[in-house]
Order: sequence, then C-alpha cells, then structure tokens
Amino acid sequence: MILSNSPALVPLSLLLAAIVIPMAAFRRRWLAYPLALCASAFATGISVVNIIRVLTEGTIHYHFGGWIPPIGIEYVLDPLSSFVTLVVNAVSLMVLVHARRSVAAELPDKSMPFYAVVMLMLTGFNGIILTGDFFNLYVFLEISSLALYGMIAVGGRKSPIAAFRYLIMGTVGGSFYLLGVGFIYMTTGSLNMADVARIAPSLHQQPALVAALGLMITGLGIKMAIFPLHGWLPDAYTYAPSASSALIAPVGAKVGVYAIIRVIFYVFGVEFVRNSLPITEILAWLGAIAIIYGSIQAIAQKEMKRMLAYSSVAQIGYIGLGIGLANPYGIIGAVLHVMNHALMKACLFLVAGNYRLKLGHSTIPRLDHRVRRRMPWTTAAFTIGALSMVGVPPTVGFFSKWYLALGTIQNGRWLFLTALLVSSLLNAVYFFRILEKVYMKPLEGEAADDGSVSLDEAPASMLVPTLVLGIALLLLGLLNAVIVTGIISRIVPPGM
Amino acid sequence: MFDFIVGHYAYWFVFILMAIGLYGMIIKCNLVKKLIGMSIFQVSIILFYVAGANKWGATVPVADPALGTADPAKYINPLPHTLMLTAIVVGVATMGVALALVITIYKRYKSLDETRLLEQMRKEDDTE
Amino acid sequence: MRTYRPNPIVSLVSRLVSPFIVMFALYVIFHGHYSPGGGFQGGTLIAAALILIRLSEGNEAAQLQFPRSWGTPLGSLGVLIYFGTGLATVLMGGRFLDYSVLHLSHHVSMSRSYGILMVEIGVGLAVTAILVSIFDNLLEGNPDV
Amino acid sequence: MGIDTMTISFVPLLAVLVSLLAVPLILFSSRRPNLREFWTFGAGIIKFGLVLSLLPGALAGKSVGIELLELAPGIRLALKADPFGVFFAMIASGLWIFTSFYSIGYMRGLGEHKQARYFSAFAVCLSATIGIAFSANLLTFILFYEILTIATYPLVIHKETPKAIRAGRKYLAYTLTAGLFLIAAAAVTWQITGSLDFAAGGIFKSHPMAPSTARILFFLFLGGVGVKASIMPLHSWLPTAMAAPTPVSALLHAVAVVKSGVFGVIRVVGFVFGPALMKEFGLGRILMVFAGFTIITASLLALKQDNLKRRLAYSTVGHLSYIVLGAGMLTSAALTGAMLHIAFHATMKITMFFVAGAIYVNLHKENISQLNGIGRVMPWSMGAFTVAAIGLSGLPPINGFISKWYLGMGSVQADTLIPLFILVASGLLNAAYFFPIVHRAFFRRPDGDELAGHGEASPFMVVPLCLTATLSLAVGIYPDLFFRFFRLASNVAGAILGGA
Repeated sequence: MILSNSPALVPLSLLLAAIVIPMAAFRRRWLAYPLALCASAFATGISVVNIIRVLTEGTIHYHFGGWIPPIGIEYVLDPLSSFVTLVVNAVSLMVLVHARRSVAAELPDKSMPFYAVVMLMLTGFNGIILTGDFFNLYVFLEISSLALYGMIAVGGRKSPIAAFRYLIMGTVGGSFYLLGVGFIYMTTGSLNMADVARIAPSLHQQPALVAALGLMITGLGIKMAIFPLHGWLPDAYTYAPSASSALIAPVGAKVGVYAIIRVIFYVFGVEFVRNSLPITEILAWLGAIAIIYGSIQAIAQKEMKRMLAYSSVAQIGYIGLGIGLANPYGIIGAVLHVMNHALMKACLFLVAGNYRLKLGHSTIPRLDHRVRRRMPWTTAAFTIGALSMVGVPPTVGFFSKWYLALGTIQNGRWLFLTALLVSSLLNAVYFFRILEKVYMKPLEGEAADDGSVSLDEAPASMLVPTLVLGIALLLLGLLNAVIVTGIISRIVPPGM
Repeated sequence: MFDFIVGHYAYWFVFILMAIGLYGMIIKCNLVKKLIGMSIFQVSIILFYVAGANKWGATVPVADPALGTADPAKYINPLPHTLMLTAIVVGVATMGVALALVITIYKRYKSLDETRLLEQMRKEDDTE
Repeated sequence: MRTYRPNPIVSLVSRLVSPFIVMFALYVIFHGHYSPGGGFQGGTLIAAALILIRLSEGNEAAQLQFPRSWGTPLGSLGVLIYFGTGLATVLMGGRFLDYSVLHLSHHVSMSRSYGILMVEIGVGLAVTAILVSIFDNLLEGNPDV
Repeated sequence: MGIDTMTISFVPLLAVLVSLLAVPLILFSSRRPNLREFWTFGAGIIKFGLVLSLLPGALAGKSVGIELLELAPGIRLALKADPFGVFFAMIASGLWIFTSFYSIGYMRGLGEHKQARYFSAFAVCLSATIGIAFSANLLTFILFYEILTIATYPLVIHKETPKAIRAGRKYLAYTLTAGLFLIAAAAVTWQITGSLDFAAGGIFKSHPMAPSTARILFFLFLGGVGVKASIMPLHSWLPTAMAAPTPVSALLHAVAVVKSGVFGVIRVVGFVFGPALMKEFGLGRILMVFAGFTIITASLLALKQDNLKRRLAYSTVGHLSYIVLGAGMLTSAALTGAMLHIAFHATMKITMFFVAGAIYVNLHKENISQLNGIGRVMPWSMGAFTVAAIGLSGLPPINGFISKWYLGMGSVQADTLIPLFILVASGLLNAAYFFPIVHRAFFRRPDGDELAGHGEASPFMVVPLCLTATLSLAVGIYPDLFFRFFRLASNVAGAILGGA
C-alpha cells in the first residue's frame, strides 16, 4: 500500500505536516519542530525508496484519483525527478536538523508558523518535481513561492522589502509560465506533459507553441534566477533568517532549473527547441555571463550571506550553461551541479548560520583567526565547501566542472570553457579571502590574544549537519562516477 | 489579416491589459500601485484562458437535458474555467501575502516609495 | 483613519443579510459537486458574511462570533478533512483521492459524489477560515478599528 | 620491510596513503612534539621503504599498480608505479626523511608557531607528490596536482607576515590558473582520444590532429605544468614564495612542487604527446626556446640578487629549465640527462637551502653581503655548500656534472649545438653567482666581531645537509650507486623513444 503510493507520499506527507503543525502546536509549541523533522525524514526515506524503485522498475506513473491521463493528474517518477527529489529532501533534512537552534535564536516567537511554512515550501518543491502536469506544476510553483515569500519576510527589519520585490518578480514569472501553459493548452488541448510531448512534433513549429516555449522558459527563468532575471535573489538571501536562506538557497532555485530541463528536453525536445527559438543558445550565453558577473559581484561583497547569494547567481549560471549546451555532457554536468550546488550552498549557509549564532554576525571584514580557534570544525566545513566551490579535486565541485568543460569542448565553445575556468579563479579569490582571515593571525598592531579565545563550537545539532554536508561533498566527489553512470546518464534524454 | 485582428479581438484586449499590468509593476514606485498592476496582470491571464475556452453559440457547461451530452460543441470548455478558479485562489493568496508585506513595510519605514525604501536599506547596510 | 461609530442602518442591514449569505453559501457548497459552485465559492461567501459583521459591528462583537484565534486551526482542519478523505482512499487500497474505493454508496458514481462532497466541505471550511484570518491579520496592530 | 607478504600492487597505494594517515596522528599529538615528530619520521621511513621495494620491479621495466574507484565514467582513480614514477617517488620520499630531520632542528631552533599544521601540511604534500609520481592517468594526475597546490598553500604562508600572505596569494593565483589549464587540456584530450591513460610514446598515436589543435593543446598543457616547472614567464611565484620557512623552500621548491612540474613536463612530452608528435609539429623546439630563454635569463637575474634564498630561487628556475630543455630535445641521452637532473639537482639544491636555513637560524642572516667569513664559524655547512655549488656549475666530480654531460650529449645527438652553448653559458653563470658566496665565506674577514661566540648550527640541521652533500658527491662519482638512478633514467628514456 505504501509502496504503491510512494510517489504521492513525498509531497503528501509534507503537506500533512504543514497542516498538522499549526493544529498540534496550537497548544504545545514545542511539537512543531519534531513534527517537521519527522515529515522531512519520512519524505527523504520515501525518496530513497522511490529512487530504488525507479532504478529497478523503470519509470513509474502515479495517477491521482485513479484517473488516467490526460484527463487525470499524474505523478511521474523517472530518474531525473527521483534524483532531484532525493537531493532536495536530503539537503532540506540536513538544514532542518540544523535549523532548530538557529530558529530558536533568530525567530523565538515565530517558530511554529516558520516550520509550517517550511513544510509547505517543501510540498511545493516536491510537487513541482514529481508532477507530470503543466497546470499542477504552476500550482505547486505558486505554493512554494508563497511559502518562500513568507520565509524571507520573517527575517530582520529589511526582509519584508526583499520579500516584496521577490513577490513581484516571482508573480511575473509565475504568470508568464501560466500564459505559456495557456498557449500549450490551446494548441494541443492537453496539459499532460507526456501527452504534449507526443503531440508537439506533429504541430510543426506552430507559432503559438513557440510562444508558449518562450513564455514558459522566461517565467521559469525568473524563478531560477538566471542572470538578468536574478535581481530579487541577493537581497532575498541576505535578509532572510539564516535558517530560511539555508533552505532556500540550496534548493529554491533548483526546482526552476528542474522545470526548465523538463520543459526543454522532455516535453518539447531538443530538436523542436533548436528549430524554433535559439533558447538553448541564449541560456548558454546568459549562463556564461552569469558565471562571470556573479563571481565578480561576490568578490565585492562584505556580508558572507550576500557573497554566497551572488555566488549562487554564478552557480546557477553553470547550470544554465550546461542546459544551454544541450549535449549529454552538458546535461550530466548541469544535473550533477544541481546536486553539488545544493550540498555546497547548504554547507556554506549553515556555516554562516553557525557564525551568526556564536559570533552574532557573518560580516567578512570582522572575521579573524579567533573564529577558527572558537569554531574549528565549522571552519573546517567551510574550507571544504570553499574548495568545492573553487573546484579542487576530489570534491564534487571539480567533477561537475569537468563534465561541463567536456560539454563545452564537445560543442567547440571555447569562450564558454574560458568563462567556466576563469570563474574558478574568481571563486578562489573570494573564498581564500575569507580563509586567509580565519586561518591567520592578525597583522601586527593587534594584540595576539590566542590564550583568551577558548573553544566555543556551535551545538551538535548545528555542527553535525554542517559536517555531514562537508563530508558528503568529498565522498560524493569520489563516488560521482557511480551517480553519473547509475542515475544521471539515464537522465540524458534519448536521441541526444 | 483584418480577420485575424478582428477575430482575435478578445486576445488583443488581454494583451493590452497585460501591458498595463506590467507597466504598473515595473514603472510605478508606490508599492500598492505595483500590487494593482500585479492584479491587473493576473486578471489579464485569467481572461486569456476564459476567452480561449469560449465557443460561439455554446452554453454553460452544465448538463442540460434539452441539449443532451452528445455534442461537446454545444458546451463551453469547462476546464479552463476550473483552472482559472485555482489561479484566482493563487492570486488571492499572493495578494494577501503582498498586502501583509506592504503593511509591515509601511510600519517599519513609514513609506511605500520603492526608491526611497531601497535608499534607506542601503544606508542601513552601510551603517551596520 | 476615522474612528468607528455605530450606525444603526448599516448594523441592521448587515445583521439581516449575513445569515442569508451563509445559507446561500451552504447551498453552493453542498451543490458544488454536481452543479456550478463548490467549496471555494461557498467558503468565500461564508467569509464574506463574517467579514461583513466584522466591518459593521466592529472587532469586539465580531470576536464573539468568530474569534480570530480560530483561523489557523479551522483552516488546518478544513485541509485535514480534504486530506483525510484522500488518506482514507489510500488506506482502502486505492490511489490518493480515488473515491470509488470508499464504498459510500452502492453506485460507484454516487460514492464518488459523496467523496467529492466531503472534500468540498473541507475546502469550504478552509477557505472561510483562511479568508477571515487574512482579514484579521491585515488589521492586526491597527488600534483604530 | 615486511610488505612483501602483501600483494605487490597495493604498494603504490600504501606509499601514497602512509603519510596521509600520519596527518591525524600528527594533529592529535600536537601537544607532544616528540611523538608528533616521531609520526612524521616513521611515515617518511615507511614511505621510502615502500618506494624502494618497487625499485627492483621498476629496474626490470615492469609496472605495478592498482585501479580504484571510477572518478568519472571511463576514467578510474588509478595508481601505477612505472619506472619513471618510481624514479621520482624515490627522490621525493628519500629527501623527505632528510627534510623532516632538518625541519625539527629548524622549527625548534626558531620556536615557530603552529608546528602541527606545518608538519601535517608537509605530510599531505608528500602524499600528493607520490600520488603525482604514481598517477596512471591524467585525471588522477590532476587530482593530486591540485591537492599539492592546496596543501602547499599553508606552508607558503606559514609565517603569516604580510609578505608571506602576499606570497601565498601570488602562489595560488599562479598555480590555480595552471590547474585550470591542465583541466582544459585534459578535457580536450579526452574528447579527442577517449583515453587519459599515460602511455610511453603518447596517447595521441592513433588520433590524428590538426597542427593548430596540437599546438593549442600543447600550450594548454604547458600552461598547466609550466607554472610549477617555473618556465619563464610563469616563474615569478617561485622567488616570492621564498618567504616560506627554509625547509619548505628546500623540500617543496627544490623537490616536491617544482619537480612535480618538470615531472609533469616529461609526462606530457613522453607519455601524452609522445616524441613522434612532438617532432612532427615542432613542439620540442617550442619547448627548447622557452627553456633556453629561461636558463639564461634566470641565471642573469640570479646574479643580481643579494638575498641568499632569492638567489637560490632564481638558480632553481634556471636549473628546472635544464630538465625542460632535455625533454624538448627528445633524444635518448637528453631525456636521460633531464631525468638525472631531476634527481641530482634535488640533492644539490636541497643542500644549499639547508645551508641557507642553518645560517638563518644560527646567525639570522639572509643576505649574501653579510656572509663575510662565515665559513670559519660554520665550516661543515659552508663546505657542503661549496660541494653543491661545484655541482650546480656542472663541474666534476659532483653529480651535476653527469646530468649536464648527458644533456650536452643529447644536444649533439639532436644535431643542434645551441642547447650545448646555452648549457655551457649557464654553467659559467652558475659559477659566477655561486663562487663569490664561497669566496666570501672562506676568504674574507668577518665584519667586526659579530660572529664571535657563534658555532656550527644544531646537529639536526648540519647532519642532513652534510648527508645530502655526500650523496651528491657519491652519486657524482658513481651514478648507479644505491638507487641506480642512471639505469632507471636510461630505461625510461628508451621506453619513451621506443614507444614512438
């Protein structure tokens, strides 16, 4: 029973938690956190079951209410969706473990709604990833976006403005997507992705269908924060509470990426896209520009979270580039980078959270060697995350870059290769800037008060997830071939 | 060509509304005006769907014994309407969140002018 | 903002109209599964009736009718009814929201119909509670009302 | 040694891992210096033993190795101890023992801070170097190459002075860029050939390339390995990085890092491109032009340095290009000479750095102009320095003569005399910048009586430097002594050229 419903159980369990938390915590506030954690752990467990099922049984279709598509809504579990749900749920679980203390410190009286909203956001994410229906995707997109606005707005004084700007942008994005869906429905008469994929080639580049493609990619591009549409991202990540930004940054933009991959490669197909609009080309260029722009902006930032936010812009550029290359290596690189970036960003944002808890700030100029003395393990996790961002082997960062590089070479795009490699250097600049500060003594003039600084590490509930993510970066880097051959190579759409 | 323009007249209005909405969201500095633009924008898309569902000479999609259920051309396509019902709900929820945000912003900054708010934010960033 | 001053006409009319709105709303909800209408629309109507009282009678009187602390739990309860129906179908061995397995009636189609009715009730409850609490939240901290 | 009971193919892996395993031990015993140094030492000896145990197989021309997990589809993390790898690993691990011994004296003599970090980074560096030596394919090579880059960084900035930090930044900027070139080059190679495995004679054999592609690819590779090999104009990080403590300069900048660079050059020339391709596209000549330019310019620059370590650094830049020059000539004698020079330059240069460090610890002098009469207080050290200076100038009976002799022979074999002239000129320049130091040390009177009361440096430092000097001398007289450098080198040269 559980097994046969396993695809639906992931979002449903999270949704249930989102409902139960406000009711249960009506009288007992402390119940909110354990419920959220249980739901997230359950969802992660089911995601593992799902991915095993997909790998053994092949693609699974789950029909809601027993209605057969295209009439009913179906959930599709294929290697891509099962992989991305697992990444999203596992990373969120880690962040949630970490969140208890940071939420208690930063949002003391809002913890119950916070966890409910987090559950809602995760429901939305999982729904986006699993659904096989265009309109259903829109609904989940908006559910997750609404939850995101809330999660950002509970931060400090400035966070409502950031949330509002995100809301405006996000609504435009969602509406563009909805408009695109409207065009699709009017030309094909179906909202089911597989159905549309079957019908679309026979429509021979009908202008309405091409317009639909363009509108959907633009809309999803805003949600994904690809370069010129990224304006909302830095403020949103910076002013959100630590727990929110640690949840949003790793997985938030990824679902947009996922939806774009789905639309371009699985619904319309590369052939159609190439012949209709130069979307892949544009995505690749925007990706390359985002890589450079984001990295340079990141160098200029003083706040660690803002720096990480700009680096997210760059990292999303990598993914955009991989998608835009539209060849197998590009896809492998992009999907691997989805996982990689989720892990790295989660790790780094958790570090920022730990710093905020113990030091009260995460401003780069104020970090110094005492930080390392106080929090050696957190700093070690930061180092691994930073090395992965720079792309030093054997971290995952190196390998996703490797596949992307192979992809650029396969298409003979040397300029993109250059952008890819130069950005590594820029990453090195802004990460070693921090590493230098935390690992080295202050310059002469300041008192060397080594003795007075004692070990004051973040609590275990925060430290363990940080370290787990750091170690995962190393391990998954070494084992990336297993993931690539086992899962990601099956994602590469046929005919490519 | 003329037929194309006249035949799609509903869509032209939809696009005009959409442009007005986008204009409001992008150009206007007042946050509430932005929201008004957003609302217009959302409504234009809803109208787009509804217009697309329309059929000449068809009636509401409720089974009418007089018309029978054999010929779907006699009924308007109900699916876009139901979809838009959901879209309206999404719109209401978004509007609710947005208004809550606007109220919070106004309480904290005593202003709803975006340029001034951004200036204020940067200033606070620098003093931190 | 102007201060609230009771006005007998407004008060009387809204008190008079409100029960009828609720009545109509219930009709809309309970007919939603086989004619135009449904939980969303009905829920909105109920919420309108409640908000009407809130507007005309002021906050204090309205709190007696529908306390603001009910908003979140009732909203959750509504979704939970929806969700519970779905869960029941899963527990009965079907797919999520596959009402046909619920055996509420001898006919499969009637069984579906009743299943949808339950969902509509849940939706109506949730929409009512949430809309009212949106209204309440927007007023929060505004001493003038 | 006790390792023979194991499957022989695990030995390369163990050799890489042993110093890595020492890292946690070093960190955990950071409060007990003696125990900590014991771990360093133990790991060094075991490592050297492991590498030596591979020597008989290597001499017989056999390669042993192990394939571990897949790094990327089709590319495994593979270690292979081929003769060339064993050759390099032997030098690196052997000299690590000396350096650890010396480090103890140096670090304690100066009372340096953060010694646990120092020794553990050192151990990681060694692991990476042995990993580079035993890499069976380019991706594994890149993996260890980058680890080496990162692990060296804490050593370069060890003093944490603004100068050291600047040096660290410069070092990272150069080497990380180089790593990127290498990644790009490897990716292109993979696209063209579908294989990244090193093979004597090259991996492009059955994959024809356009000349322009080959040249671009070669420059990418050169950009990758050339930075660590400090070919001009990519050399300038090396003199700056002399801000590091002297043992670091000694081991890393005379043995591990820069030698990984030249090792990489020979790997690229002999095992990726292969002599045939190099000749076909005139790539060898490109290499020779760069190397020749570097040798002369670096020697001239060395002349005007007053800081002893900087002078040694420029001398290193020049001598590394000897090896590159040898690789560019592509004849058996030249390749043999180049490989021999990897080993011999290491023993000589490490001696010199040890001496420089001993002087610094003992007398706190860094500049050559302050060294008047120092030979009277530190006769052993300066004696060893003299031996190394003779060798580096290419005079018998020190080992530097042998490698230079073969390089010269290679030049004749290659039917061009320009390299020979460069070598001779460089020898003269070497003499010109080293002998004045010797002269000052032994034949000038000390300024005032500041040297009074000072004696020889601590035995921890003097013993290793005397040993390395003796080694230089002994190998110079009989090159096949102990480690059979000569047999190995000529075998490898034969394999590269034979595989063409």
